Amino acid sequence: MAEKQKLSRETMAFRVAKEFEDGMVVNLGIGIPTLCANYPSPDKEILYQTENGALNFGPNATPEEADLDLVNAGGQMVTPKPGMALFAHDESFAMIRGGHIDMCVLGVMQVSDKGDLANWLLPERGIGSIGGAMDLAVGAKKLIVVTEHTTKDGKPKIVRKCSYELTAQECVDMIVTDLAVIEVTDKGLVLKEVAPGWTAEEIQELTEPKLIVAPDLKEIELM
Amino acid sequence: MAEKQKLSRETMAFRVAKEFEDGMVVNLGIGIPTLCANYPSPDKEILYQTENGALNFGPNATPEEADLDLVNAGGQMVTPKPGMALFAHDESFAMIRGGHIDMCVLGVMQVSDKGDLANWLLPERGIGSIGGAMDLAVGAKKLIVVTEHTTKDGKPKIVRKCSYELTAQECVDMIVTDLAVIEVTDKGLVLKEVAPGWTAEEIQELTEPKLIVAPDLKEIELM
Amino acid sequence: MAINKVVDSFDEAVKDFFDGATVLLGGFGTPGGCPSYLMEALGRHGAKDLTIVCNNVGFGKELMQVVAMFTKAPDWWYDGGQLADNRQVKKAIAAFPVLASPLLVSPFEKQLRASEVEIDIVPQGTLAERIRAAKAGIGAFYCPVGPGTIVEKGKEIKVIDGRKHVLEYPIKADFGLIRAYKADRLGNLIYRGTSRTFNATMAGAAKVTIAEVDEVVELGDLDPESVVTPALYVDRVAVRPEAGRTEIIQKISKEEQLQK
Amino acid sequence: MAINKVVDSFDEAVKDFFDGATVLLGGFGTPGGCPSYLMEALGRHGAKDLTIVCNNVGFGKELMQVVAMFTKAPDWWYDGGQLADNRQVKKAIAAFPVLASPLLVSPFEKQLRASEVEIDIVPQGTLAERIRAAKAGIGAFYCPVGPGTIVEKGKEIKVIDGRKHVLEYPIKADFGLIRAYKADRLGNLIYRGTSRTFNATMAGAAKVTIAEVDEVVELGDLDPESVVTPALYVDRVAVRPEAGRTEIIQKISKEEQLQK
Repeated sequence: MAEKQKLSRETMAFRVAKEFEDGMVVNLGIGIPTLCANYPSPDKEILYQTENGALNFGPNATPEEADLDLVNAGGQMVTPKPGMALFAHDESFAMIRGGHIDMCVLGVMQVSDKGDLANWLLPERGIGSIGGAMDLAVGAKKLIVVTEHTTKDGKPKIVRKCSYELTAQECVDMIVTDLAVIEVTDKGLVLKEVAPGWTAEEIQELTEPKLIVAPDLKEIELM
Repeated sequence: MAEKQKLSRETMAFRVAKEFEDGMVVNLGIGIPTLCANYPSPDKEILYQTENGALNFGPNATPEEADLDLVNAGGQMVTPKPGMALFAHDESFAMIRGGHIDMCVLGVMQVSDKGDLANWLLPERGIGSIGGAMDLAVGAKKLIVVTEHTTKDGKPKIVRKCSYELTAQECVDMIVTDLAVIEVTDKGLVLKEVAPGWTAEEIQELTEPKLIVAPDLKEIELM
Repeated sequence: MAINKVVDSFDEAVKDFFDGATVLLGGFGTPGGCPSYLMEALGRHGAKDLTIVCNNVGFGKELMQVVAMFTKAPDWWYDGGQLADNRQVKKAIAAFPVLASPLLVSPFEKQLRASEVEIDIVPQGTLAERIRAAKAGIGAFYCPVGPGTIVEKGKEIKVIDGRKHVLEYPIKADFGLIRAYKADRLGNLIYRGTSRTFNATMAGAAKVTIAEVDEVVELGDLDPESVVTPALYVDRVAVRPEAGRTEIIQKISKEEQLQK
Repeated sequence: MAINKVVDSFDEAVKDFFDGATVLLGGFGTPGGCPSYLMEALGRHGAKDLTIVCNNVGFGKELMQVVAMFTKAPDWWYDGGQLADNRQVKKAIAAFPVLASPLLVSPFEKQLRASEVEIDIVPQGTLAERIRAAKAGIGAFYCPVGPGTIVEKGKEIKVIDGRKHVLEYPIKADFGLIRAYKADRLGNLIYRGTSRTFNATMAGAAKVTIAEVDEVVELGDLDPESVVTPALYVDRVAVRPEAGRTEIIQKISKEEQLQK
């Protein structure tokens, strides 16, 4: 059996980006989600939306291109792109809440087998920032969360019931971790893919709720 | 005593326009109200708003200036003006409902001593068009209604209780007719001005609710 | 694959309409501001029992002859009244279903008097806000317009800050037919003058938004600061033939007016 | 008399502030997009016990030294955090009151931990919509964001189309301080890039809206089709000194970044 591999942050982003379909409007959260924009498939045209008010902006700016008035939701300077549109915050969240975002990718602290998401309250600080996460979790047509499979202490982040403050209930459609790709279905969590060298049993041990192993379980393609 | 005079439609519009103060945002309804824009005082800058989506447009277009894509709420072609802004219908009524219109002038079928307004249902047809009248009546900071004092049959249009379908309750601030200028106050209707040659008693006879005669009652200035 | 929302014809743009659909119809009241060609194609399509959502239910072909005398619109250029002409309308949700002059009786009003169609009359601003609510994912809103009038009938009332409000719900539609000036292949739109009106408000409010434009420009030709309707609100774009373009009509209109 | 909303100084623009006022603060999270000069003037004014309504409560002077290293903002150019620095804030209504990195503790967070200030944390879209509701005269609205979370606490819940919604009320403010790019004397505004954000949303939502701009242009220089904030939403306009203009800052920023 092959050596066990964990996906890097970049590889997780690469795997998530495979879910983007041609013509989709995609919103990327801060952190690993932002990296997804680095792996565009050349045969797909994706329109990225950022909640601070731009649709169809380009990649991050080089120092030469830098414009303080063109930033993404993470505060990074981005570039203009032909066919871009700019708008105010109320319009941006009309888009988000109104179901006009095809896919959203968010980071996560905990996710439950019902698709409940907790990603905003920082427990070590007793406080946090909701930001646009709640609106995106509720409004996006499809929500993918991306995260390390366990905490730094090895505790499951995929749980039966979130102990942290919720972002939204029953909102997650797919979980991509450094070890697995899991679909949230009405019947429960379906393990679809595992990282190279890992077995379904090993993933189950690191996951609190019972996983349903997909009949066509396969290894995550790393490129 | 001078000969009795009734104000023409133009003179009523002229009288109403005197209420416009420098810098005001004003919305004019269809009919006599539209004529108010013909009597701008040269020392006042008025910003006209039309609910179909323009602020600070200019006078009606000549055939040379005509543009099918620049019309007022009455469907008349108007002209652009430096400092004009265009917007969609939801934004236009955000302005109206949100109290950003300083003054609105509407036509009326009936108005009560409480300031209730009825101006939309056409009784002879059993149906009518609400249009933007309800929103304007509720939203404008000050509402002036302008009308002939009585119906063609000589019946009062200023009544104790509107028998026609209401546009809005307690919304009218001032009534300008071909015979009088009346203020709607918490205590009732205050007769402020009469047309040349008319007495307060004669106006009362043509008005259903009791009028309070202003101590400084005067004749309407016709120019 | 490059995204391309531009379809080949108006008929293709409306091909998936179905009987009983709810349709937002853009425009305010003048034919210049409404999606005339899309409505004409919807006439050819023949979908019946439509619920139309619009400011003004339209003049229809007969009255347009009268209106054309004033507006100098081309005489083939009809407004939303053609759907009533074709007897495709079951119900209208509108602010201005009846024309002001008793001499102007639209086909919709005739059918209304004969109880052949239904009307849900809505204040214009509430109509715009209910359409926006559908676009913006708002469940319902308390509106200060309507208390004490016919509009409050059957609605929940709540007193907020001492003022009565009525609870209004979003208008959810299957299709939106709108008129814009220019588009790019992604569906970004700009409008022209007061033709923005209900067109821009309706963009994105229905399951499928179809825009009728004068011209499709190259990607990048629309200034990102001036795009009124961002691409994600638009599903299909259909282009008017040259004779229907604003510049051409303006020119004819002006020449005819000057001849008078 | 010609309307002229342009005031002579930032101090004059904020002169009628009072203790306990509720203030909308424009911007998103980067200093470029917020009304820095107006906030500085508010600091000089000294009004206390303010309730600030904003996306991000700001870095404050100390952290801005760190941030400036990345953004190359001028080091005198502070964000909304300066109001917490000055201890003028009693409460914040915000979506992002705490910075993501535990290494970045803002003056507001420090005061929050010491229970010296209050926080009402609101989802970003709900914050934007509650501000718009104040502008648009909406009494309240049912929002699908928040059910099952801390946000629903103490709020009315209604199930609409099988989905839980929470009732949200407009945020009514005394003043709005916003940042725009260009204005005319009537108060029409345009923005630049993503600096539109909460600035354009807040315009017209408070009793008094004060805009900080780079430039006042001649009437007619702003394209009516591209005006983002129509004049009637704006009460006062104050103009940045040359050193604070976007073009100048961009130039310095770019030169410094290229030197690295």
